[in-house]
Amino acid sequence: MSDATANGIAATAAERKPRRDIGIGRRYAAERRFKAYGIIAIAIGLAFLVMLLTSIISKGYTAFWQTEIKVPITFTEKVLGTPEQAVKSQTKLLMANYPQLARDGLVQLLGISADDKKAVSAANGLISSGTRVTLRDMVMNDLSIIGTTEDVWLYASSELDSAMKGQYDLSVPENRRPISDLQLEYIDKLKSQGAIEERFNWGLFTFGASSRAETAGLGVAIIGSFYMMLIVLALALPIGVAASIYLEEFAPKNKFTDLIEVNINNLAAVPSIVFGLLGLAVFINWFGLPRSAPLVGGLVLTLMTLPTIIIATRAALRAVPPSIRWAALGLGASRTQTIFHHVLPLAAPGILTGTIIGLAQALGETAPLLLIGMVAFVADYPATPMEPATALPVQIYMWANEAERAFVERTSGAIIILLAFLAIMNLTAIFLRRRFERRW
Amino acid sequence: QSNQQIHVAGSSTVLPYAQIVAENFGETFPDYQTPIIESGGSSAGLKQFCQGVGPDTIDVADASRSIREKEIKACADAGVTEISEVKFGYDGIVFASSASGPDFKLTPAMIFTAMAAKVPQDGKVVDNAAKSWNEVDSSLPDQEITAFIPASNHGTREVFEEKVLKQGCEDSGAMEAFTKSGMDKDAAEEACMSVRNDGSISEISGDYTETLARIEANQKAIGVFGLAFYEQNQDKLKVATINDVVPSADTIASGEYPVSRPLFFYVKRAHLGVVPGLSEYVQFFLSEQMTGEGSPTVEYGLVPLPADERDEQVSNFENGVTLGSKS
Amino acid sequence: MENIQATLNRGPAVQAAKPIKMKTKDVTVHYGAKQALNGVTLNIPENQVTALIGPSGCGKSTYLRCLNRMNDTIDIAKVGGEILLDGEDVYDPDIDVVELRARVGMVFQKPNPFPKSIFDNVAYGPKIHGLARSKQELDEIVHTSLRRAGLYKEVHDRLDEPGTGLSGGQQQRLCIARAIAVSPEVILMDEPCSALDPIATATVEELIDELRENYTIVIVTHSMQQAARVSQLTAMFHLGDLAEVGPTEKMFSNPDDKRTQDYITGRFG
Amino acid sequence: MENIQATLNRGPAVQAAKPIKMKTKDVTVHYGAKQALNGVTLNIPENQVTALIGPSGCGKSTYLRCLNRMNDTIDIAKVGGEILLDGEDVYDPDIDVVELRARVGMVFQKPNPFPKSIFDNVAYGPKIHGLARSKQELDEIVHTSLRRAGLYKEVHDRLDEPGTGLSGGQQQRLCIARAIAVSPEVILMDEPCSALDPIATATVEELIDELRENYTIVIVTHSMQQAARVSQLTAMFHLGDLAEVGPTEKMFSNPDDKRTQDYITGRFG
Amino acid sequence: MSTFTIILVVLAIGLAGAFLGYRHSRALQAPAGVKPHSRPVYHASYVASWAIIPSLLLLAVWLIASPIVIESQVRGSFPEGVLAESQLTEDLAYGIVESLGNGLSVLPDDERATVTDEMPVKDLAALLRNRGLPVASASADWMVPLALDIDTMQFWSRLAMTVVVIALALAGAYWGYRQIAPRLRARNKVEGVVKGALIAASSIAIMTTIGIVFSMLFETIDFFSRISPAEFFFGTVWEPRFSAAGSTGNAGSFGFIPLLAGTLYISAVAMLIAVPIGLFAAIYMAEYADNRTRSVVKPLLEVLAGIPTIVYGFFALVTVGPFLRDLSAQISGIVTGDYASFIQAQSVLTAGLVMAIMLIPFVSSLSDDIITSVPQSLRDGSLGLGATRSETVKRVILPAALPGIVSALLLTASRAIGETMIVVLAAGVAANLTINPFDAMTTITVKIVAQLTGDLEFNSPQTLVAFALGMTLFVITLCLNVYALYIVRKYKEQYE
Ligand SMILES: Nc1ncnc2c1ncn2[C@@H]1O[C@H](COP(=O)(O)OP(=O)(O)OP(=O)(O)O)[C@@H](O)[C@H]1O
Ligand SMILES: Nc1ncnc2c1ncn2[C@@H]1O[C@H](COP(=O)(O)OP(=O)(O)OP(=O)(O)O)[C@@H](O)[C@H]1O
Ligand SMILES: [Mg+2]
Ligand SMILES: [Mg+2]
Repeated sequence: MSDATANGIAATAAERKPRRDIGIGRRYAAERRFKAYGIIAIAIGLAFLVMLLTSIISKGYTAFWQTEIKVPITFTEKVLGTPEQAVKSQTKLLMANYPQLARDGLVQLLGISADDKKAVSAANGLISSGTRVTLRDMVMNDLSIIGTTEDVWLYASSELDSAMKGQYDLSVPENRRPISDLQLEYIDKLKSQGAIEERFNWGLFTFGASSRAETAGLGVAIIGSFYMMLIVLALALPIGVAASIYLEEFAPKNKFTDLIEVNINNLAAVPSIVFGLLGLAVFINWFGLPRSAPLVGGLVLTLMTLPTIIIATRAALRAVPPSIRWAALGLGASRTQTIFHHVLPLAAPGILTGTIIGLAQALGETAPLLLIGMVAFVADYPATPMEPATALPVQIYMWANEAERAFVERTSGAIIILLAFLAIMNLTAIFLRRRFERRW
Repeated sequence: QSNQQIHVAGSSTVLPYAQIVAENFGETFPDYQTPIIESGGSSAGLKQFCQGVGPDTIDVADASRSIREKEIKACADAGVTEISEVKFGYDGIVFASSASGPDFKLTPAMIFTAMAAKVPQDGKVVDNAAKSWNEVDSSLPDQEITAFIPASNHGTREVFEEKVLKQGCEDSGAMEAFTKSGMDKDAAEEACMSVRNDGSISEISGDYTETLARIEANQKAIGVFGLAFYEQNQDKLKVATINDVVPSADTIASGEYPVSRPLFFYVKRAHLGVVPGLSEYVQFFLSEQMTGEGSPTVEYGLVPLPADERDEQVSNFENGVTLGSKS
Repeated sequence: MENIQATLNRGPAVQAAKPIKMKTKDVTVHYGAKQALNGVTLNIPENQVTALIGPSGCGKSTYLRCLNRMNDTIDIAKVGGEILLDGEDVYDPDIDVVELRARVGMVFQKPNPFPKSIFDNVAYGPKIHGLARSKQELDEIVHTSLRRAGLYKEVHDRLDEPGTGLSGGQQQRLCIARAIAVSPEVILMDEPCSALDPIATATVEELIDELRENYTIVIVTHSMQQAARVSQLTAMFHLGDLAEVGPTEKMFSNPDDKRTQDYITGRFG
Repeated sequence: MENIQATLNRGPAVQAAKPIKMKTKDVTVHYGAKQALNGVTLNIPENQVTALIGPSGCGKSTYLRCLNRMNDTIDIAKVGGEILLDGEDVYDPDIDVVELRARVGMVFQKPNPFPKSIFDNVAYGPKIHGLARSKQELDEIVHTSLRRAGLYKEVHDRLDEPGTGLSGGQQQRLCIARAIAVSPEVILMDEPCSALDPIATATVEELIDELRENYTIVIVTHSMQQAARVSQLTAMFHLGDLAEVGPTEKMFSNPDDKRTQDYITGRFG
Repeated sequence: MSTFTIILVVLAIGLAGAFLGYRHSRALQAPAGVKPHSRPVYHASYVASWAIIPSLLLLAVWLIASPIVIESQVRGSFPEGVLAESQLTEDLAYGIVESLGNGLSVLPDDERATVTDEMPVKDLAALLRNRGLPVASASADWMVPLALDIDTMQFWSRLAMTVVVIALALAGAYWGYRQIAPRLRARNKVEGVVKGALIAASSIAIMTTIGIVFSMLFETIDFFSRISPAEFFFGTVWEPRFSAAGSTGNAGSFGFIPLLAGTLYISAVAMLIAVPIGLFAAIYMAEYADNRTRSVVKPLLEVLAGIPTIVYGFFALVTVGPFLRDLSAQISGIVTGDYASFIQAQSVLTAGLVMAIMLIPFVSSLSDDIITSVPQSLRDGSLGLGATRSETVKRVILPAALPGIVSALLLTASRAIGETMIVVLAAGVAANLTINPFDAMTTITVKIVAQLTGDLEFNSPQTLVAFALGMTLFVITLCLNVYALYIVRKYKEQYE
């Protein structure tokens, strides 16, 4: 820089042409501001995401644990009848007073007198009334158990569970909380005996709907959602792609295609509950398909997702350079061949994005299901998509409206599971997208 | 197959009870599948119920209000002529505020004076200007009036209007003042039941969970809840007395506590022999074991029918008393 | 003019009276309301290279695209007149356009390899037309085509790498290999060298010269030199009209039409 | 060689010892791990046209893009060495790239008018740099620029029509007008004529010749003729190296470097 | 054979036909005389289409028709007078008979053999119960023969269906096979089939629209026969009463204006917040961020679109609403000294803000794609003139990307208009007509849901209004979309 010639040149240049003031400082400030806006925008989005996720997870992670009590159960013939009787008629065995077995066991464990009504009922309040089914299944599976005594892990009642997880304000007077001081005392006692434990809550994934929080699970909802997603995927993806292909590649530009185009855009704006009305009127009342069935839910959600998939797919198809089409056509490939051999594979990543957004929307939707009977209490697993089932968002919605404290954490727990579903779907999509993109 | 399984639809207020009964029904009668209980509102439930008779239609409609004449007619038009109305208990409606706040001892008159859109003042009808509860009555705490009441699509709203606002309107003498100021009877009644619209009273169309969340967000507010919901959340809520009566299953059943509403379900008699287990289900619902004292539904918060009234419901059902034949 | 003359002298001698491969008569094309060709009548001789020259927008590409009905892909394009390939009307409704395009192949201005491997690029045409009965035969076709396009030596050890990874000139030769792999009778080329550097251009030109033995070639070019070097027949377009057509030698030495003269004596390059 | 000689003789005489506008010393560019330029040292004289030639992929565009730091926009590009504009290091962190690019303008291979009106296309630069104080002044700048780019006559009655609606040659001239509207000191052109037909090319070449009076011009071209016609200094690149640089006349008549010789005596066009 | 098996068999026939067709076609190609029009694959697909499509269509028709035929047969042979004796309607009786009949097919053969016309229904019921099939108590002895009839008819129908469908598949395959000839334009025909399928797929959008209109039309008409359209469309008060019971018989007011205003206002506020945030995020990702950042941030933001809206609703209710209220109290405290909040906990602002969070990814992801696809040459052109990046974005990229961004925004606005749960929990359900963004307002969709799922009388105007609202919203968005299409077209024509 310091050599004379360079300076000389600079000098002559300066003489000849004065430096212009092009407002550099001001423009750079604008540039920095603009960039900062971008960062702020992303930060806002991510901050909200973090806030939402933390609040969901901090509220919901406890739902994956469930308190259980180890109770020595004596399967007395007094209550169950003899195995011989049971072989003859199962009625007695089915109708037997199983809760009594559990109560007796617990009373014995706690060492309280069976005559102390108050104490017994307090103790009884600690175990779930769902034990009937647990114990019955044990006996029905193995009649030889009758007459023996066995340690059984029983579900604690939801009140005990919530108390263990610190979800009750124990400072309020006894009569204003669902768990009494006596019961708290028992809990301590059980704790000291090591007979109470928080165990992983498999039931959350396997049980059907129940009015008792401790035996309420997402089993039916997961199956229902799974069926519906399968139907949506099997119908919406091919139909959406086919419709997009027709509109982008074949359709002449005329009033009819304009009509379809406007229609598709408009369907994207239709409130989802209106699709429920459509499902009720057309699929249930007209076609006579069964209520509460994932089949109908899947069809309704298919119609709801179609616009999203079509809009995304058309954009992806449009982005494939025309030169690829010409190349194939110029070789004597037919239009159909051109599309299926070259255009679709190139558009695949974009189509995937659209499909995932659509599926995510469908996976989280409740309103349309309300009218076709899928917002329902369904205890039994559906064998086919024609049988009643619910869906994940429905279970979330229903649990959110439950009064019991134990359902609050389960609501968040269910949301976590739903988000996990979403995450899996997204990851699959990202993975597939990568594969498609990486190949070339 | 839908005609193998009992299919119920209707009110979300009834849903928890129906759910408990259905679950126990499934456990007690292993022969039958657990009934499906849809929630979607009394309106949607009855609409489906009145869709017609046949395997594709629902068997029972839950409702938190009684069926209306026009609905019965619509039912009949679609061939649903024989309907059994079953009343199985009451839903207590309570006023509750945050557990950390002061106590409220309310009367319908106070509630009316605090919440009505227009109140009489010195013989004139003016916009309600009360800002704090102790302006309404000096026995009440000095706390801003903020309340969450059910929206007008809710069955509870009707009870609230009829048994609280209208009652309060009469008690406080406002009704008289309204008529004196030149309104006719209808207009006066209307005025009694219209709620102020200045932001201090908010309507809730969702469930009580929402009301609870709102009260937690605004500790000064008072909200309307079902008794069951309140009982499950006593550590967070403090209930208000009405006419010095503390709401509880007992006081409501005895009629001492004035604000409650009956809960119903409607049975399509035509399906009785057709859907396996339907009549067992109805009887099970009305059994001591399910809706009597100490039963799980009552534990949950249902105000049970007195035993004799329950027996009457059972016998009405068994004797085939239908909506038409009753009146 | 000297340099053109020099080029012409190096060009192959024009052989007289080749049979006619394609005949076009009064071809008109409208894009919507706009007429792009106003009746072009031209015969394309077999096994020769016909060059189309003319200023931008005069309709060269449009004419070229009529020959294998690529204009069908443009909704608003309407073609009139008669175009015969071996005496058959290519716009006859009975003619199958796919079959036609297999017989009349096309190479575009911008190299447009498929985003597939080099092998698949070339194998695509034979595959859809079922030209190979076995893997070997297919291999055979691909290798021959690549060899004829002068690309084989450069890519033989990476046939399964993506065709889009080649250099511009290689890509263009790949496109030519792809076109000849379906054994067309006619190859249309729309400014095949405009994106290439001189060395790549030279390779392609040599290739065209060789291909002439077996194929009928129609080429659009902006480069007078190129037309002079590779073609035997030159057609000059102007504003949608065929201004003049004649043996290349004559066109560049002694054009009849004033417009041709103006055009080729303008500065060129 | 005769024809190149012919062209050269028509070209303007090279004036000796022009001051140096830009100096580059040992310029290297890496794209990620790949080195695209291996140390290029070259002085660009003021008010002359410098042509960069060389086979495809040799780094001409890369070098050109170093001169106004357009390489900054490519994440993986790393530039080393020294580049001076009027003695100032353009890669000095204190140097402002916006100002630099306002002083060193660029025209690209493919005409890239903005999707705006013709007027707005040209007015864009002056507007962002605040060169006009009033509407009149802006009008003045736009009209002058269009006039200097030889486009005014063709478009003066439709300045508010979209620039994308012009023909290729017009679009390229519009881009040149757009570049000169900000009164740069240097104009870089990357194959400005490769998409144009001969007549449009001729117009642009004439324009370059005129612009030389006021601007320093660096042009990349594939056409030997074009280099010969318009430039006074020619630099030959090869595989990332500067193979040879010298007065155009000498380069085409008597190149020192074997590679240059091979390149320009190859078939060209 | 079960329907599924039949379908499998038909597919197998199609496949076999395809295989034979392929071989035949290849054999045709051998003699080099005439070049076959289509490749063997197309001949194969041609044969397969002939084998599969007609037979599956027939199968579908049969499956729909046969229960109807059987039902009318059986109903026709109900014994005289039996229905009068029981409480049953014909429908219900048939339902029982049908489930008995279906039950019969579940019985194992030996038990099935014991069932005769004379068997009392009691015994049959016992048999079925053992198989886990509860039987209606209203079943009567006369139903047993009919149930047997049904069972037999179903058996024969199924047998006939199996035979006919498979025969048709074979015939189709044969016909298709026979057609194979060098000059057969198999490819064109197969592609015709494909194209037909494509057209059918795209007409589903239209059928959905028809279905939506159809499912709301009658109730809408019913509503307008009770409430005058003028009152609905121009009314400024929305206050339907719970019901007319006991009181004045007044159904309340059904003014549409406050709902429309609320819908537009809340959506507008949401868009006003979401669009800048989303666009800036998109611009940053597309123009400034490196690839790694982008590939992480983009999917993360997309998660926001997947969170169930009820979560957003509670977020608004529990966190955002109270925060804004308290904030406003602080502000007014500082400014006026009176700590009264001017923002209500439920407000247009709260709803707009929270909805905007949900909408961010719609704007950001879609716009990011669109901005990225703006050709690099435009960017270079602008930068080469000495524009800063932000100037380039503002003046060149965004205008060039505008049509795409507009359609992304349309989709976003659609989402905003259709959203329910967030509005319910964040802005409340009070249908106020106000311009104060700090007040509560509500939207059309909220009211549709509320009126449909409440405890109202189902054939009263209070419920029917939901249909009218749905229909009106549908028409409004349709008009907006037509207008948007027109605008986008115009813009495109100008600059392409
Ligand atoms: N798809 C199209 N739609 C409308 N007009 C078109 C279309 N394609 C070409 N044209 C018009 O038809 C005329 C002839 O165009 P064509 O592309 O055939 O010219 P060309 O001679 O190939 O020019 P170039 O040398 O620039 O490629 C031009 O005026 C052009 O604007
Ligand atoms: N963005 C980039 N990323 C990676 N490599 C690049 C990039 N741009 C150019 N290169 C590589 O750098 C080398 C020089 O490229 P450059 O574009 O400068 O060549 P060129 O001489 O302009 O060629 P052409 O005549 O084809 O334009 C080439 O090998 C090219 O592949
Ligand atoms: Mg062209
Ligand atoms: Mg280059």
